[in-house]
Amino acid sequence: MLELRKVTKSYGRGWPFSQKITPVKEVSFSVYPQKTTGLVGKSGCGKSTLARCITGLQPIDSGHILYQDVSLNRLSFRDWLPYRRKIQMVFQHPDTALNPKKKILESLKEPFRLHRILPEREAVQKIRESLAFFGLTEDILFRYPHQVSGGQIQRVALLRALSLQPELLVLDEPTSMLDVSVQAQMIQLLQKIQQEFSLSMLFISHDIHLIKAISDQVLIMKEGRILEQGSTESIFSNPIHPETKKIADSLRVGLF
Amino acid sequence: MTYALPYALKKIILALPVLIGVSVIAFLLGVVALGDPAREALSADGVSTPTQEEIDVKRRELGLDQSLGKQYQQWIGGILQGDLGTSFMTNIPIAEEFRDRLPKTVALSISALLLVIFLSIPLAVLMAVYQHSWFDHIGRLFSLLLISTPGFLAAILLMMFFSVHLRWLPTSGYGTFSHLIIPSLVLAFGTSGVIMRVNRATLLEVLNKNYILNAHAKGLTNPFVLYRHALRNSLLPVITLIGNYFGGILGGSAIVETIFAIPGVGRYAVEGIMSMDYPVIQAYVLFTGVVYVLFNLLIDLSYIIIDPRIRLGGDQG
Amino acid sequence: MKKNTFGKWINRLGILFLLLLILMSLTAEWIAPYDPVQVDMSNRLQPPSTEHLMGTDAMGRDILSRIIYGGRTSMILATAASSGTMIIGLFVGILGGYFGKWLDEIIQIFVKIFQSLPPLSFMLAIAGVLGPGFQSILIASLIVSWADFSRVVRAEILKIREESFIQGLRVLGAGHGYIIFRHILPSIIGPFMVLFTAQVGRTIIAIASLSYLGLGLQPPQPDWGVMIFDAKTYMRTDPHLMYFPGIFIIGFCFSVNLLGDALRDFFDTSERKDQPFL
Amino acid sequence: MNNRIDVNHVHVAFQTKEGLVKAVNHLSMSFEKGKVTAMIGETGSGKSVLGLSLLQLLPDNSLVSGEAFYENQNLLTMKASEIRKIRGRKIALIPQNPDTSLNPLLKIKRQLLEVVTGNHRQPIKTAIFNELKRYHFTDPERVAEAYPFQLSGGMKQRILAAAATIRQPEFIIADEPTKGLDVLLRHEVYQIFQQMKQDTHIGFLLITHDLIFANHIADHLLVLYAGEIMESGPTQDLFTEPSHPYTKGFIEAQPYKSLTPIPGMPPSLIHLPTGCAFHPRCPYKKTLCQQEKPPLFSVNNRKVRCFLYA
Amino acid sequence: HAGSTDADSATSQEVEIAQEDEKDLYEKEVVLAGPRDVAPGPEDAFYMSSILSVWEPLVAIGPDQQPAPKLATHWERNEDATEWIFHLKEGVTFHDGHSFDADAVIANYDRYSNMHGKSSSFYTFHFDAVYPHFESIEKIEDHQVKMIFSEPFALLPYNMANFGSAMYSPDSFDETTDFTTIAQGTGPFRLVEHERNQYVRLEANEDYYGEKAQVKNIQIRIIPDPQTRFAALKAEEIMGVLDLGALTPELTRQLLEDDRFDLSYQPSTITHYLSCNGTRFPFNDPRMKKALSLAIDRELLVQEFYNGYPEPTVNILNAASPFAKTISPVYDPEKAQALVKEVLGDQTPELEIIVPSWALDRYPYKEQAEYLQSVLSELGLPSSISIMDGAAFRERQAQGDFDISLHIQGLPDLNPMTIFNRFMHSEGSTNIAYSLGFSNERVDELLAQLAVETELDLIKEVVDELQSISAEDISTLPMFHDVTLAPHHKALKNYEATVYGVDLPGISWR
Ligand SMILES: Nc1ncnc2c1ncn2[C@@H]1O[C@H](COP(=O)(O)OP(=O)(O)OP(=O)(O)O)[C@@H](O)[C@H]1O
Ligand SMILES: Nc1ncnc2c1ncn2[C@@H]1O[C@H](COP(=O)(O)OP(=O)(O)OP(=O)(O)O)[C@@H](O)[C@H]1O
Ligand SMILES: [Mg+2]
Ligand SMILES: [Mg+2]
Ligand code: NI
Repeated sequence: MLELRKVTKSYGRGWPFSQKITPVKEVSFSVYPQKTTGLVGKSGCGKSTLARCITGLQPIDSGHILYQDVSLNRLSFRDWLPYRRKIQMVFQHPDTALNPKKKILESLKEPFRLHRILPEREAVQKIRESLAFFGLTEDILFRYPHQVSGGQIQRVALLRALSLQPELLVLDEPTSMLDVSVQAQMIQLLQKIQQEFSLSMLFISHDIHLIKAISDQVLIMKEGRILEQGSTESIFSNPIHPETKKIADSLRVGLF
Repeated sequence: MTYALPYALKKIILALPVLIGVSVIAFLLGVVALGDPAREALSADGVSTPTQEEIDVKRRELGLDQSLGKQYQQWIGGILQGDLGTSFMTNIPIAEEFRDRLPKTVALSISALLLVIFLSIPLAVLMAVYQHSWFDHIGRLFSLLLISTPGFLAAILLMMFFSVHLRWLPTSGYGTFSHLIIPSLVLAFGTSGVIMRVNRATLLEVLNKNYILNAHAKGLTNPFVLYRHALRNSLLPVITLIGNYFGGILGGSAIVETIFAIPGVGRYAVEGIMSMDYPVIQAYVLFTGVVYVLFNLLIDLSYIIIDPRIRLGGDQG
Repeated sequence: MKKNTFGKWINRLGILFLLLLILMSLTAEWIAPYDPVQVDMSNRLQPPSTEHLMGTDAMGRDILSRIIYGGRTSMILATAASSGTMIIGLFVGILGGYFGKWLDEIIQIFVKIFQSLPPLSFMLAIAGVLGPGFQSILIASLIVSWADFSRVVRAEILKIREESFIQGLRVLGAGHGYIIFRHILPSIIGPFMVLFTAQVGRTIIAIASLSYLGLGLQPPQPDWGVMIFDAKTYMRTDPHLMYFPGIFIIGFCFSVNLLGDALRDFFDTSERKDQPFL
Repeated sequence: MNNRIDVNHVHVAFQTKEGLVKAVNHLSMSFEKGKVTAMIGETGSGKSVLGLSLLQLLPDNSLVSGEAFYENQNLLTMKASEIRKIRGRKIALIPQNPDTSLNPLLKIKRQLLEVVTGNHRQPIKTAIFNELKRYHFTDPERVAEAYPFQLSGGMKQRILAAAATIRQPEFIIADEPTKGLDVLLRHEVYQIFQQMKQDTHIGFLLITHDLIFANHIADHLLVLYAGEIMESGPTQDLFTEPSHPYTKGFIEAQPYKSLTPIPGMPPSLIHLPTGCAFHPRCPYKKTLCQQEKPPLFSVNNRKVRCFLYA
Repeated sequence: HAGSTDADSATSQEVEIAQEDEKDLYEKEVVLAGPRDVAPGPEDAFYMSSILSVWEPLVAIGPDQQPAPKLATHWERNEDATEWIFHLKEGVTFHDGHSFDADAVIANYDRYSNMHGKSSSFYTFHFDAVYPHFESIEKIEDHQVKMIFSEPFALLPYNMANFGSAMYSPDSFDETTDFTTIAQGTGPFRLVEHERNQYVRLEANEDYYGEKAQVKNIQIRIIPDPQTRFAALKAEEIMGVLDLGALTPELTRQLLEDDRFDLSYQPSTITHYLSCNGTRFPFNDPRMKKALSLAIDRELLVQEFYNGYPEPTVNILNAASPFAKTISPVYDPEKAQALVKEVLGDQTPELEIIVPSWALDRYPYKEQAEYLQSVLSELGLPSSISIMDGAAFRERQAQGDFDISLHIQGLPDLNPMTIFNRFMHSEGSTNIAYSLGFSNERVDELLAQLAVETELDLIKEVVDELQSISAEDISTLPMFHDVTLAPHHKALKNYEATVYGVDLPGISWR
């Protein structure tokens, strides 16, 4: 359903600097419906940049991002809007994921308001109803982000992203700031959602154990390139690329 | 160093249009103000009233009958050759006046700047270190007092106290270091108040940083941590601010120079403005504009030294 | 934790004083004991007495009444000028800070031009064209200070523009207008109030200083700054001419600044309440 | 007793507007030299606070009571000038966040040099280079001349570790030394710690979320919940056969295990639950658990705070 | 015997000490201050002010305000006043040693005749105005020159007084009319140092032909702000102030409360005026000006704001003029009220009073304007005050965009015609520049007559009539004739105010 063809993205340091950093180099892969695709790689290898390109936050230099055979990277702001409802994203840092000056409820109402899905009152009603599913309680609605825990914020962010009923969810290290228990909560929740809403996920992380545990397909990224791509099983049981081998080995040895 | 050069280049290139803009506005400011410079030149003595013919002759003589574009061309052409024009009122070349006066204004501004730095930064440090103490509260009020006292009032009060009452310092004039003390204090006051508050805030922010905690964990002494780790980092934003305020100090020197009888460019400008001596106004506006731009360029460039991220291409593009 | 009770107490006091001042100028017609412009040559320079609580000035006018009426001009002018500055500064700051790129570079050039020109000559030129008085002070202080303002706004916006909640909003499908008005503006309102209130104080003083050049408000309109300015000749023999308006100006600047601090605290719901912006 | 730190009944609370945050509660334990004592537990369970309290590095709004004996001195009540002599020299800290724990404006060299005070520059410099080499920096000169932003997260983590070990302290408090590191870097840190433990007989207090890491390196494990020790004992035992329901849940939550979370939320540290702090989330809770706080029961060679083992 | 020698030597010692003291006192520098640069330098028509007593004119102003001999000992003219012979003082040398003689005078006149409106901060010099119909100047003898005019000019010495005939060493200027060295005069002081805009230093001229200066060294500092001058006096940094607006009346009053200080004052040539815009309603009606004049209590003004020193007047001609007569003002608010009623009926035009900002440093003009405002409001006329910088002020005056303006006017020379011509001639420059809108046929007639009149007595008669007219048919409203205030420290003796400044050569330490 999502297909990347030779996507390249680079940053200049603005004029008159001539240096360019290319965090994403000719990346091609596909994400399949209702499957979880894991993206692993060292920090700084371009994972977040790739995620921002897919969600249209940043224009790409070359290549194509196709969503159901529509080239997203050619769309204008207005034409993007319908796809906004289909592709959503959750960010890495819980501490900046929500506007710190707004109560949680305000942040949750935002998608309804922006897409005029439901009138205010019904939106609030709907939010209240879905809280339990995400393991949240009502009192949280009237707090500010800094008054709730990181795990809760990530769940609120997830709730907000899912309230548009997207088809594809991009998760950029959503659990890297959380402890194992909360991480497990989050993962459980995601799996539940995937079943219930028939969601496809692109899950970005550098925690190989985590990726191995949850994804159907794994992409290994290094310095802006996809080194290897394949089903979780095949990647970890018979890696081809030496780098992948190293990683798989570390898992097998049981060390890290 | 590979990043320093393009950075510097960019700053310098961006300064150019600013300089051009400044020169255009400087020129226009002189022209736009009401009053006829020719008439003013002829009534400089305060007793004569020139006739219309006399005024017309003078206008032609001063080149005021030409189109604005042409006047600007001539003006800027002269400036580029180091000729700032001649005062309509005194017939003294402006460049000559500037040569006489500039050192005085510069001395005044620099000493005010130093005072700002040595007055506000230590106080800000003490306030931040003893946050919520009496010292902090009094310091806060003091900074507000500095911000909200009109300069002329401060000038008169300081003069009455230090010169007339205590006789420690001369009331006015220019010559020795002691002549500069009160004027630069007055000039420094408002800015110091702001810098105090800002520096206190930035320092508090820095003191909450992890690397400060780490420095303590290393067993370093408090003053050392403060000096080596906190102060320098907290000064980065303050330096930019000081750059911004330098313009204010330069501009504010006009009134201070008049009060304290320091024959600097500021007073020259006030006299020029009062008598519609527009070559003088233009030269002054251009001068302060250029000094400001250059000073800020200097500050921008100084970041190459102060902030390694700029020099070596960190994430500050 | 050392409780910042003293600071809070002082903040409240400041706001109370400000409210009193506003009330005072609103009800000037009723509470002022005398006509503020009524010249009485036989009653010049009277020290404070029961008849004239704050004495009379060089024209024999009641100082208390002038202060009550003067508050009106001073405060309205200062607030109006600062609001104008704020609006322009905001607009330009957002334009440059949010949209960035070449637009920002161009705007920065203009900002720098305006920052680099000496305020004094600007003010004088404007007073020269428009004549001295209310509107030229207003326009002058606009032209002189919008640039500083816009730079601060821009810096603040640059800081939060990259926060992931802003990016998150874009992913949700929020437009620029929505992000700016619903999220960025409310986020910078705290620091902004501090700047605004500081500017209010500064404007009053600027008006007073303009009087030094004879270009401030025109007599006999009472104004605190102008009153102080006029008092300087008499300050040795009749210091009451200076004390009273002085107390009010400084008191007003104080409480406006304190209000700014309080507003910032109010708008700042994040944890770091202890850290003042300015 | 020079080779251990004895912590007795330490309480740490923070004064906040909402009330007293009781971050660490009557906590007792000891760290030994040459051993790695790991502390695990959910976010906010008081791990970092305990670590910082030992060096008196907590902010002003903290209230600390209890004692922590080291060389017959109480670390918690020592005078500022004395604790300063211990910090870095005897007990060093590897702080939690490598990205923000180095001063961005100073060269690495300087930040290392200031640890080793003294006027003999040359020997100190060589000492620093040697230390860096020990941490697998192939080009210590270049690293010493670099600024923090020029280094990767892993490098910074190693620099911080180097700054802590360079003075040959007796104890190191390492607060999440592997946070944000990828697999390979984590392995490097593991090797270094392992080496230090063996070569220089340093005692470690390791605070971490990384259970795999803890499992591999620690001799002794402490499980913290709401500022209390829930269980402590030899690492291997605890991992293979956790006793306390909380430990069980925590270990099970790992990705390579069942990835099942502990139900419920950590308690508010202002209003701690009565009885056992864990009882609201405990699948085995009894009425007794709600009323009475369980003491630490000794079971085999470990201690467990749970009535199941009464 | 021995005792008496002791006594003798003691007294001689005392005398010596006394002489020593006297010498010390003579050499001790006197520091004074003024608001502006009294020596602007080579580009100024006169280089420095006349109050410095560095240069001297051919004709000076005597104590009776009549032209008095200075470098010209006496002069004579022909019947129709077209040829004038000036006899020059002998044995006079300039400070640079150049001797003063007919050649030097001619050189100076050559310089003057090249000056067409040379600016000066003291006296803009228009040769054609000071020496109308000048033909030539010739040397008759070494110490005698003759000036020839194409038309009769009876008032020549009046025009020449002071600034009209300053004499410099021919070596100190060049053909551009600028000075090439410090201006070398003949006066009791020489200028030894001047730092532009900071101070000037004078030294007594030991070879002065006349009475020598009483102190050797005088420094005059420039302190533009009156408050600062006041503070400097109080701090005893300066011993006295001089020049126009030396100290405001209010500050002078305050200074005198301190008994270390004393005041000397003299009527000056400055008159304060209030000009009405005669080119537009309502002051285009002469009755309105009259009414205003009657409504203002000049006595009160002078008492309250000027400590009572100046002389209230309705005479346009300054009292310092040798032709002036006293015309006392009348204060009659009722009559004023009636006149206003007559003109306006029940119209109430809003009036604008304009005030030049530079004047605020010297005079209590703001208070004065506010007083005026209250006077107007008693007449039922609302008004506003606009303080504006000098240039804008003059622009408004010239364009007639105001109703009332406050200003001063000094006598540029002793010639009464100058004032009448400017203010009251229907094409007078001030009349036009200030939008006075004044026109009086009789005045034009009298002025024409005056221009060709050669007999002094007749001139006096005409001038008398002009003065009377000025008080009746008002062109501009004179308020009062100001005084020169010279506040100073009591340590100075003979600190005497003059018409224009202070008599520097007379000053000595007490
Ligand atoms: N806006 C930007 N401008 C310039 N360079 C950028 C920008 N954003 C990212 N980069 C650079 O691109 C590279 C890839 O960054 P990215 O954030 O995509 O990495 P990542 O794989 O997500 O890392 P992490 O695991 O730490 O989140 C880095 O070197 C980064 O410095
Ligand atoms: N200065 C403080 N004021 C108030 N509460 C504080 C303060 N410092 C820490 N706390 C609280 O103390 C508790 C323990 O914090 P601590 O940092 O020790 O947790 P942690 O176990 O290290 O968690 P993490 O794994 O997230 O680092 C937390 O609930 C925290 O909110
Ligand atoms: Mg990332
Ligand atoms: Mg922690
Ligand atoms: Ni506090």
